[in-house]
Amino acid sequence: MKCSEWCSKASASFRRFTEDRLFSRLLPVVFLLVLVCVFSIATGGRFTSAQSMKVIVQQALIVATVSTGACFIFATNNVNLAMGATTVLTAVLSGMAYNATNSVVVMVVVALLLGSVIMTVSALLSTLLRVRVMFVTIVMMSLLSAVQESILGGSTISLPYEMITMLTDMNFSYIAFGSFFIGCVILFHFTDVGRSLRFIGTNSTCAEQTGISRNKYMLIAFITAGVGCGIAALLAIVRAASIGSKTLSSLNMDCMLALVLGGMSIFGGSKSFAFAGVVGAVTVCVLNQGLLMVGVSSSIIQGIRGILFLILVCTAQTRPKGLPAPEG
Amino acid sequence: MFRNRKAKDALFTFAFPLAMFVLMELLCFFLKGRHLVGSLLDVKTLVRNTGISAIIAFALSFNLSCGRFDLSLGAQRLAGTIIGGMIAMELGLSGLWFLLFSFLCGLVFGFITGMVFVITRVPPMVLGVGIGLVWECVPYTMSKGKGLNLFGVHGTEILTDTVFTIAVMIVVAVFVSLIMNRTKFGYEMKAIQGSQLIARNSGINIFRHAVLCYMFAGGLVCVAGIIDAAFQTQMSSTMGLASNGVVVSNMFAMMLGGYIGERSNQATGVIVASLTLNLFSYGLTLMELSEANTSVVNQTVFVLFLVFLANRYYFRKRKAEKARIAQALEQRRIMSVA
Amino acid sequence: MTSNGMECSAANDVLLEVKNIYKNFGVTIALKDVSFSLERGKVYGLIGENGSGKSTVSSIIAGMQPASQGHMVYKNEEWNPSTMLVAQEKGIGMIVQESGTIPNISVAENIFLGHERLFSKGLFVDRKAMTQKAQELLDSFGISMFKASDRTSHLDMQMRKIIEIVKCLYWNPDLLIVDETSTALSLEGREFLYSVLDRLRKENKCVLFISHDLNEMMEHCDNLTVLRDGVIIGTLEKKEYEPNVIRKMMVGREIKGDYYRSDMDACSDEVVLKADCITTLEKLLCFSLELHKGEILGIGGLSDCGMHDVGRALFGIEKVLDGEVKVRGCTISSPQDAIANRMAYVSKNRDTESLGLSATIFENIASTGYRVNRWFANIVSGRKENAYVDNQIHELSIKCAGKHYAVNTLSGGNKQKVVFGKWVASNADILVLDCPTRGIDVGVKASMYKLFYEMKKSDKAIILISEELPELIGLCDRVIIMKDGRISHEAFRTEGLTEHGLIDYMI
Amino acid sequence: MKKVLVVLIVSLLATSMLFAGGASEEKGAAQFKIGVATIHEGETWEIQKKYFNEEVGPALNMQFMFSEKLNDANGLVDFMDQAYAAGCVGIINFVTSNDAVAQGSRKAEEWGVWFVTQNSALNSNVAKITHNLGHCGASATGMGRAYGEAINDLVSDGKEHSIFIFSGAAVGGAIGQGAASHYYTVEGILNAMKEKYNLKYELGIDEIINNQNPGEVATGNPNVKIYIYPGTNVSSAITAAQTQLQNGPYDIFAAVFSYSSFSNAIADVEKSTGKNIKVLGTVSIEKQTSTGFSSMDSFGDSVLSAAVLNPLNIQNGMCAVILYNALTGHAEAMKANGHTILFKVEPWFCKDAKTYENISKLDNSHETYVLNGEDLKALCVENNPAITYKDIEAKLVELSNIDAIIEKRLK
Repeated sequence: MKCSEWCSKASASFRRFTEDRLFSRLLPVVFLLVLVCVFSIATGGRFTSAQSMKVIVQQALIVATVSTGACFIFATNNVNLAMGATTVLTAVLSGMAYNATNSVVVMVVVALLLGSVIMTVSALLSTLLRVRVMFVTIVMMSLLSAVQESILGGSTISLPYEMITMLTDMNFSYIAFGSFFIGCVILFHFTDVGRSLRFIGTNSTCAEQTGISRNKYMLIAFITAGVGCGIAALLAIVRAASIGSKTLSSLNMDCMLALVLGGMSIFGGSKSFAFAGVVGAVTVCVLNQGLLMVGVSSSIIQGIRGILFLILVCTAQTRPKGLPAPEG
Repeated sequence: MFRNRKAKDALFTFAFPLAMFVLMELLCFFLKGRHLVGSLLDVKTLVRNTGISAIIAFALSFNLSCGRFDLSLGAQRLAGTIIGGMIAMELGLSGLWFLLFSFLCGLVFGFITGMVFVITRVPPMVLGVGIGLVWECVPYTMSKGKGLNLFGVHGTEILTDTVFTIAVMIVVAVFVSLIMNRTKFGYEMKAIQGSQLIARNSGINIFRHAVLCYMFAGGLVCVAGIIDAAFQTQMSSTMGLASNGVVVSNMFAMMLGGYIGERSNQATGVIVASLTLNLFSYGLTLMELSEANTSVVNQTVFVLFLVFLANRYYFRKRKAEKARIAQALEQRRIMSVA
Repeated sequence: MTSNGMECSAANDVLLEVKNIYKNFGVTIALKDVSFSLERGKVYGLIGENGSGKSTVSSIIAGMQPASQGHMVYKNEEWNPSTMLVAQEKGIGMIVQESGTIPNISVAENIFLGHERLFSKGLFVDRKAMTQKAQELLDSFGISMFKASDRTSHLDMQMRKIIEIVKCLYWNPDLLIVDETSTALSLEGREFLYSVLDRLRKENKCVLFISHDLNEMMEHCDNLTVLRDGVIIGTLEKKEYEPNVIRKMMVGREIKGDYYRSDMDACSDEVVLKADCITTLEKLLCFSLELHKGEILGIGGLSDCGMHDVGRALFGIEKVLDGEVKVRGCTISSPQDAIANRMAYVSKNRDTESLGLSATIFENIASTGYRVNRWFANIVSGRKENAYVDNQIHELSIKCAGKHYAVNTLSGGNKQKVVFGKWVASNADILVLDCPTRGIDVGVKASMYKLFYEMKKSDKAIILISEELPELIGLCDRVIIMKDGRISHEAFRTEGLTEHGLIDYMI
Repeated sequence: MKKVLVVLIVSLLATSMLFAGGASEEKGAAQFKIGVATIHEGETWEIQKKYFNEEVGPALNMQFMFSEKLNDANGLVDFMDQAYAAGCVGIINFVTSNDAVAQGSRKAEEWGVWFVTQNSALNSNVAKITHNLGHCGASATGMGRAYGEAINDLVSDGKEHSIFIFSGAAVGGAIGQGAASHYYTVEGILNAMKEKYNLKYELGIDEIINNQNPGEVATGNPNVKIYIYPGTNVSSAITAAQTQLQNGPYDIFAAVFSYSSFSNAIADVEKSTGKNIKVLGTVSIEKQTSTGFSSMDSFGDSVLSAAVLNPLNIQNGMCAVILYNALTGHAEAMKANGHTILFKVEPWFCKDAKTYENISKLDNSHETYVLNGEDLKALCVENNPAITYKDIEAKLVELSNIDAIIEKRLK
């Protein structure tokens, strides 16, 4: 009797603790650090070597970029499944733009524009034409990858090595990611845009009655995410110099994984924060790398990723009393 | 008057495949100089594809009509089909057992997914990602990456038989329409669609209901899965949630089926919708459109359909508003007279 | 003779006894030491103002929520229903205020919702039998407005309410609780309800009837219990009924000096908001209204009279089809327009529409000040924002552990203060308040009234939509009573303005 | 509920760890850790993995780290990063596109690991990169010849035959985009048909193969038709194949991969039209190929009429040898004047079930491996300082004679 009382008290205080904002933001970071420690011990320190760390950073870059953009959509309590498809299609078309003009500037402009245009279409479908966001993103996911395949056929877009080397030498990837990330953090945490988005995620009716137009801010969120997709497309080009029909096919899932592992609130709203994507992307890469180094086969790694994902979702989020609402 | 309405509904229902047939037939004839359905084999192919997509559409409808989109359904299809098939193969059983074991495995995977859902109550799309990753891993590990290979396995021919496919489709359709219309489960389903809260207050166990939905969905996708695998002689064990493509591509059939089914019933609607869409893509194949272009056309039509579906009451609402405005003007006139 | 007989048998026929029930919601005390007993063969009336605790006590009996203290005895056993279903099975049914039918299924399905097993035929549910049974049930009540096989979405509010009544009656309840059902019913529907009451009385069952309509209560109840602020004021037998006495019992709270305003100050003639013959899709038809600077305009009526729609239409939430809402010459067609013209709106549904419950106090209050608190371009100054919020927390003395705590940890009154805080901070000068004091304890209420008065003094205009007449009378410069989407009466602030002077225009 | 949850998750985790434990590779005293970036999966890949782990590893003192199935250059680069971080000193790459080879070589150069690719065509752009050790893959001419042989065998009855080709990733194969082996397979078929029937293609062969849309090839002979369906989506290819086989005159079906998936569709057509359709495919030594040769269609022929065998384990073994030589400081011996070399592995042609019966016994144990540990050691410069790339080429020519191999391994 006493024991159960104690248990319930403990679980209540645990609940209160997990509902605390600081906790939800710190947990993923702590989790990441623990992972790094565990792997470092398991591999006899090889995991924390400079080369290994560099590799992790390089690998996390693309996922981190897309998921940072996706934060804006997640914050409004929506999920976009078409982020990956948008990124790859953008990469294909901007690669083609470069091959046609031989101009890096054109490529960058095309990538940024295209990413945001595709996302704008998605946003307009859901706001002006009132199709549910869930359906919009599912159908966009299929449509965009079909378009991409239709453009590519079986071939790949290859870009000249000299251009890639040049961009790599000037640290294009880090600069692009860095500026986008800083921009996003500022936009998300220090401006009225981020505040409005989070408020829409908390209660969109209330937001509307407080004069925050859902349509307008959804558009902003999607466009920001679109810019993220554009930048990620450029990073993908710089990384492999070629885009094929199956390039980055699991990007979207990786992003959702990263966001949740990074501690993003799955219901969006006020507990959202912009660096969840980065923390999560690094966590995913650390997991992949670490498990591979420990000697786990690559197929098992996916399963472990899934299980950790579920555990983290359950511990970090408040469980609703009923089943999640249809829109979720 | 009643009979008239029924006839109208029937006309509405069958107008879809008929119109599509005529359209594709004309296109085929004038562009390629051939008929859409030229032989028994064409019929067979159409029936099989319709059957598979209708069954998947039924599976989708269990969760989607309650507003849940399960991203792990494709992974469940993979896991259930491969493991069920492996068990049957291991036991040296014949065709029907493959179907049964796949169905049972599908039920199990669906059940576990449903349990995890009601225990964690994470939004279905997010949950689907996590659990889908795990489910894909299971058949991959168990089959050592080989997937299910039915090439030359005796007794699986029956699964690819046309009559058998039709029979399975009818059994599934009857099962689904019975369960949706005649059982307590079906009544609860409609109630939950209307309002989760009122349903719960009326004593409906929405959690048990959700688990059942997941379970039936899992079982059905695996039935479709094994028929598909038997025809293609294999199902490879893919990773990275690529397994979901098959399921997502049948969402159109499910949504269109729901729309057509409003005038008859959902089971008929889904079958008719699957037939319509398969006639469409079969026609596109005959016109030698590449697979990517077919997909582009298909998805574009789907987007347009979704837009239509979201705004179908717009004009009715406009009409009501206009009537109200007229009423207001009348009122103004009266007041100004007074 | 009969009454004596009844009294004699009463001792044995006590169906339910409520003993010393208390109920608190946070700091709010909804019920305080409530005790009464219900006997078979009688229709009891429970009457009182909004928030007097009628619904709370009935919902406790019906198992919707537990009491904080006290106990109940039902059929000589301790009564502690865990859910409404348990209560229903044991013979206590309740027809709730909010709609409880599902639109996309048939009438029969709604009646037997959750009890489909009754018609099990093997694995299946026998739809025909269900429909037939439901039709029989409808026939037995003489309902011919709709059939059991009709789709519920095709029926209007009144018919849906009747479905709920039938649904409840199928279980043959020994005690039927009817909570403010009659307001949704027209004459025909009411007649049906009354026939049900009579029938149950004849069958030696018991009814607990809750309504605002004094006339119908007096006519149909054998016994009236008056509740006020969670306390039973008194119980009257039928022969003691006297409308004025009852009203006095209902209203007769002591009006302390500073509870309502006592002045008779007039307001300026300047019109700040004007609704010119506005029409909405549902309720309002050619509704006109003018609001003056420094005026508190009250709008009262029954809950479905359209007064809530007025608030929504004025603020641009509900689409105005014809006519227009103008604020200082600008047309308001969306909440954005309204806010740009320094309007504010407090919704009747505070938790779902006026607050982000999982967001913090800070985030809620700051939500109106993104523009004002800008530091540079779109970047919001943390310092300004902090001051913006702190100011309100201090001014309105919001009781909280800190501004970074989620709003859902607060009590009802403090939640409402947060809503006010965000609008006061935004410096709005036209406030549309829809039931702002709903579910708020007396102390907070008083401070809010004070706040309204201060706002008036500083030349702000307030539209106060309220279901509580004393509040309107006590605070407003002018009161509009609405009925069926139209203005049925308009009264200015005078000493002689009383509740029963207004109530007649509502019904 | 919370407890249930914890139990559930812990048990899930435990089972996964169990799997993980079972699947983790044993750690011997291996010296060289090699990353294998594969594009294969399923049974084919399991057989290759077994060869790597049981034969190549012990013989050459190597330990292997396998990737999951990779799709493109991006995947390769990701895997190489991981492999490098995990301590790999060499990479065997299966991803064939030019981009992948180029990116991989550069990555290898950057990290300082050795890099060898399995491909039928050489990417000469990166031929001079030090750590790129060149390519070893199915010989393009060999594929052409084997398919020519196969077609000649199938059409030897003197009648006129039409053919349906599922060309897979052939598009762009010659310029390092699709799969080179698919490209050369189709080329071989087209050339064989051209010779046999004196066809006059309206377009050049390269143009025909690189057409991304499915369609008939203009052959100049109305009785001999050729239909090419490109793409890697097997299920849509099945539908297309079925309609064309049904409605067209096609009686030979050739698939560059996954022929078995089409078997039911073809059987249906055979039953409905009474036409005997011959099936030709590229296969490897595995159970499925035995099934193909041993099961019968409705005409009493074997389902698989003839096959071209791509001896993947020869490629695997050779790649390992090349890496080993480089790792032991003899990279130059594997190159011609510092220029990478394309080592060509000749495919085997197998015309009937009887021939296959012998072949099927090969390549499943130390005794029957075509290229076993001793062979591999003999090709190492360390053991035999005179070895150069020419010896490897010579060995590959020796291995092209399937009869001799059967003679040697199966006695």
